[in-house]
Amino acid sequence: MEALLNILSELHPDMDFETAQNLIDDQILDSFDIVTLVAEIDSEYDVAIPAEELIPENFNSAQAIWALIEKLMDE
Amino acid sequence: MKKYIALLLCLAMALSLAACSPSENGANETTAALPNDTTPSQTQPQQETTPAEKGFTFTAGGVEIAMKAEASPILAAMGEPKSYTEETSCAFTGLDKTYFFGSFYLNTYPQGDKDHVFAAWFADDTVTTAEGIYIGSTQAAVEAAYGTDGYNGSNAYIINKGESKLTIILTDGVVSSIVYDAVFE
Amino acid sequence: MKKKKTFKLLAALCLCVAVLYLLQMLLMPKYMDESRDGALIAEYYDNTGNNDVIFIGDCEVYENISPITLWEDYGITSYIRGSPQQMIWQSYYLMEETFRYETPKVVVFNVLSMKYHTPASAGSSDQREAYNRMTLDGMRWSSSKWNSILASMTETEKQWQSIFTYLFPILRYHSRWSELKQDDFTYLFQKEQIGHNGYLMQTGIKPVTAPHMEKPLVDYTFGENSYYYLDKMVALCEEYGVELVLMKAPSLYPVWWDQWDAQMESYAQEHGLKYINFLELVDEIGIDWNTDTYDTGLHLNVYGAEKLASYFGKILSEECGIPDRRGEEAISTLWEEKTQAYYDQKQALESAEQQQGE
Amino acid sequence: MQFTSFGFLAFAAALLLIYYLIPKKGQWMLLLGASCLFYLWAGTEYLVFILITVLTTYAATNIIGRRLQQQDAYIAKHKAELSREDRKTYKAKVKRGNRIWLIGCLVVNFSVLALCKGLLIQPFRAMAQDTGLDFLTLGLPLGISFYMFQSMGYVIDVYRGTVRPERNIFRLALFVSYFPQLIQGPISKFSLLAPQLCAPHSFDGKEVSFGLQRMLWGYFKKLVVADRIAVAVAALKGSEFTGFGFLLLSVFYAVQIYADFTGGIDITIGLSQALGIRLPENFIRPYFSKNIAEYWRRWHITLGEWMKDYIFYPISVSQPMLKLSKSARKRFGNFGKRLPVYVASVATWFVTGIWHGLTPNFILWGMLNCFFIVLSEECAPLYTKFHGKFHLKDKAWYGSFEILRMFMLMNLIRVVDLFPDVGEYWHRVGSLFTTWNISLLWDGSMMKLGLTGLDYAILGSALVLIFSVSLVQEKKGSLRALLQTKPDALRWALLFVLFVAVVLMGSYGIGYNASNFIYNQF
Repeated sequence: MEALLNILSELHPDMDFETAQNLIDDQILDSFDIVTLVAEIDSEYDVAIPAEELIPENFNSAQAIWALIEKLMDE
Repeated sequence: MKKYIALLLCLAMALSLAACSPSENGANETTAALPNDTTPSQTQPQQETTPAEKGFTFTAGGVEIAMKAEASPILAAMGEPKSYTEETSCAFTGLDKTYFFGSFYLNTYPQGDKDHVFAAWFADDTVTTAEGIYIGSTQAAVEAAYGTDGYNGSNAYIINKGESKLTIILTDGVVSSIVYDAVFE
Repeated sequence: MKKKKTFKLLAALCLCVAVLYLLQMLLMPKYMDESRDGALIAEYYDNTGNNDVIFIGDCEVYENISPITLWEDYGITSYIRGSPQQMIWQSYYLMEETFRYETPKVVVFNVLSMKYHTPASAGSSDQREAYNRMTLDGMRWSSSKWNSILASMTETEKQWQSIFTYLFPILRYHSRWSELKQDDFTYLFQKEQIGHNGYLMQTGIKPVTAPHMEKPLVDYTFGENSYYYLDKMVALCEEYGVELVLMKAPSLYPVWWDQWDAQMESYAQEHGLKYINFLELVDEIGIDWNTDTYDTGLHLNVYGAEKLASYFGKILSEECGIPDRRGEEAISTLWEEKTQAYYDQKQALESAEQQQGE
Repeated sequence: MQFTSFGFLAFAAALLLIYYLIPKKGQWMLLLGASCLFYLWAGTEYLVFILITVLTTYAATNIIGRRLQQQDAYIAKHKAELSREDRKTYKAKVKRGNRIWLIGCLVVNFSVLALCKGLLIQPFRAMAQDTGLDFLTLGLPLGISFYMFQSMGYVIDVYRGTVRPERNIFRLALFVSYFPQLIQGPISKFSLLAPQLCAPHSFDGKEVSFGLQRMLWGYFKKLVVADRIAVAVAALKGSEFTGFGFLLLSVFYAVQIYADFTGGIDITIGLSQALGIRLPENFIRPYFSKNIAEYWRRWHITLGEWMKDYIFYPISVSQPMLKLSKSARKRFGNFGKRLPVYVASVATWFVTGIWHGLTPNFILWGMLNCFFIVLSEECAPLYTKFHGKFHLKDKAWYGSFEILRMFMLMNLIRVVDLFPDVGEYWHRVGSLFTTWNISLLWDGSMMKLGLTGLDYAILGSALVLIFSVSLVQEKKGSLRALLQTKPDALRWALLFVLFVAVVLMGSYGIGYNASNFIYNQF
């Protein structure tokens, strides 16, 4: 979780990702950010996020992203 | 008057739509063409444009007579017609004029401020088509000159070329009429 | 509460429809000043009943025969149901419609339109469509009108699904609002009578100067569709017990080819009909091509039309047994009014003509 | 059948009436019947293409669906004895099989699409004409680009396991062929559209009224604006219009395409709403965008979403791309990190380009869009610096400037649609810098484009109206909802005036030409 927050704040230094709940709906993360994020997560956690998981619900908050990572690690 | 109506309608339309006249002709032709970008399903292929083929002609009084050609040089060369009539034009605004020069008839239509050849037909055997057919030619001669494609199966050959249509009518196996028409889309 | 709302809704709808209807009336051409021929078809409905002879056809009837002369000379009551370049199917459906209003003794059909067997064969599509309007828009609604529209539509019209524009002419004339003239307001509700029992008067004179020239045709046989409607006319007249007379008006052009004449001759013989080609009777009628045409032989002027009516009336009363109704008081009064209006217009036109000449 | 034909209106009116009169169970069948009729109207020979898509989609999705079901059943049954690794290998095996079906289906369908599109261009066009396939060269089967993408999106969703396959082939056929969106989209997602299509719908006066209002607005845009300005767009394509004339063309084209496309979508969405079916929005006032990324989030949204979900993401997060990302990062630093995104962007815009047409100008169009997107992304730090220094963003006019800048840029990119000859396009673009013929605005040239002064006045007024409405929508949301709060009489009056405006000022029908009515011969 710590590492994830680091990655996120690297993308948008001025955002408080711990509380933000509408990252996609408020257009804070665009598709370019998502892809970068996926690459970072892949190298950090060794988890490949498949394209079908790239839906707003999975990326609206840091918690949601973390839940996705855990789910994929679990599989 | 027009202005008043426009003004009235303008007022009536609280939505500040000005009242104006739609263009009469052009607009309708293009309504079918939706932009490619939005609607690929409507994409129309580019039309190949072939250069206009030269139509059928014949020569009289030293001038070559072609359909849709300007009439004045022909009329100048032919001199005084034996007979002349005019009538209000049907498909065009203005006068249709018909001239009779003894050997053939010439029919013109107005376009812009000039008359153009609309049709011509032979009256006797002193004029021949550019391909050498005249009133009195045999069916075999017609086929030698124009082939058999235009044969209607009974009494005539109808051949299109460029912006012209040539009609050769036979009676008892011999050419009895030769008619040139201008072809419009 | 709910009732009130429904009422309001209905009232609003009625208001909208009324406004649209008014707009439609305003936008439709009035044919009072220009293209007056377009007004003729609609005038019939004020003159129904008691017409012993009905003429049906194109301008060769409504420009060439004067019903007033028929009345004056023979006491024949007649009406002309004609419109510009009226196609044979339009003539058929007008005949059908006329029989809903009255059953005449004789119907006279002018056969020139046999030469057009489809809407496309009658020339440029735009122009054809305009003529369709002049014939069809004036008709009252009935199955005849509907069928006539379906038979008349040109390819362009079909493509535009123009049937809807006949149902709601505002869709046809919607863009005319920028061209409205005083006439459109003057005649919004009430139009003037343009014709004299369907006859459109012309007093000008433009003599025939040279024989009309027309190019020969490949095939002189009338089209199947033309015969189809002619057959229907014959059958319809039989059904109603009406005598059908075929005529060819003495107009010099479009050329009435001998081959066409022969076909009509034999058709008439076959069906036991009277066919009169007035072109062959020009001398007997007394038509003088120097004075009796207003457009070098395409149509007769009023002087020619009176001569033709005078000649034709004799045939109608003697051979077809059309009665002289000058003794019937009600009819007499009515026709005297018509006669008065006829001469008033004739005089007005003549003096206008004279002024122009000076 | 065009939306602007009388026949379509009659068709839609009849459908609406029957739709709410018949038992609700039959509504979806009625829609299917109507869609078939609509398609048949366009030409019977094209029916075979949509049938291919329905059948292959049905087969592929149901086979994949069953295999996924079997997989789940197997795993559930053997849960105890399977290790995590076993489960993974088993799933991967099933997925490999599924992939074959997926790819098979995609290949068949996209081949059909490619064939249909390919036959429109030379030299294939000539070949088709020689081999008796010439009916295919007349135009594309109705809506093929739209229903094809919508269906393939659904197949991929089934493959991904995000939706369950539809077992009833007729319901699937309705999803593929639903006629209001057949002509120009939007491209709907199965999970959103299909359940609505088959659900029963009771008559809801407000929904129907809102739907009809939206249709009316669509007709206004299409008939009064798009079809009127079309003549001028065609005229401005003429070779004599360089320099400012070209700029004018790009603006006119922007007006035409906006009015035409959004008007058509309004009709589609409005009719659907009247039928109780909500379709996704395809446009959110795109010309108010301030940058190109925003523009593409607001223009032709459903296509953009499709491209993102099925092309952009899959490519950019694929294993090879992730590897590329890692290695590029080592070598090029931050730019390397973004490399996969750019590769995916190029691919996405290439596909978007050829989706519009298989001619070079559409590919160029896609690449130009891609170029500017990448450019703005790469320059982002520069902008931040710039704005940090000058604080232009605080100025009131700056927002408008950004919008105008975006509008003109997109116009110049978009107008390449009109030039199949790419060289001609560049020539015109070049002339912008060399030819300063702004005088054509007043030297009479404008009157030679087929529009009269009155036409320009109508267009101008209509655009002011559309602009004002957009502004209200941008600031206050739905205008229809806003109007709903006003007195009935006012609302009715406004709608009626709009209706009359469409009837009187629309460019439709044969057109009244008084000279035709002048009696001249018979």
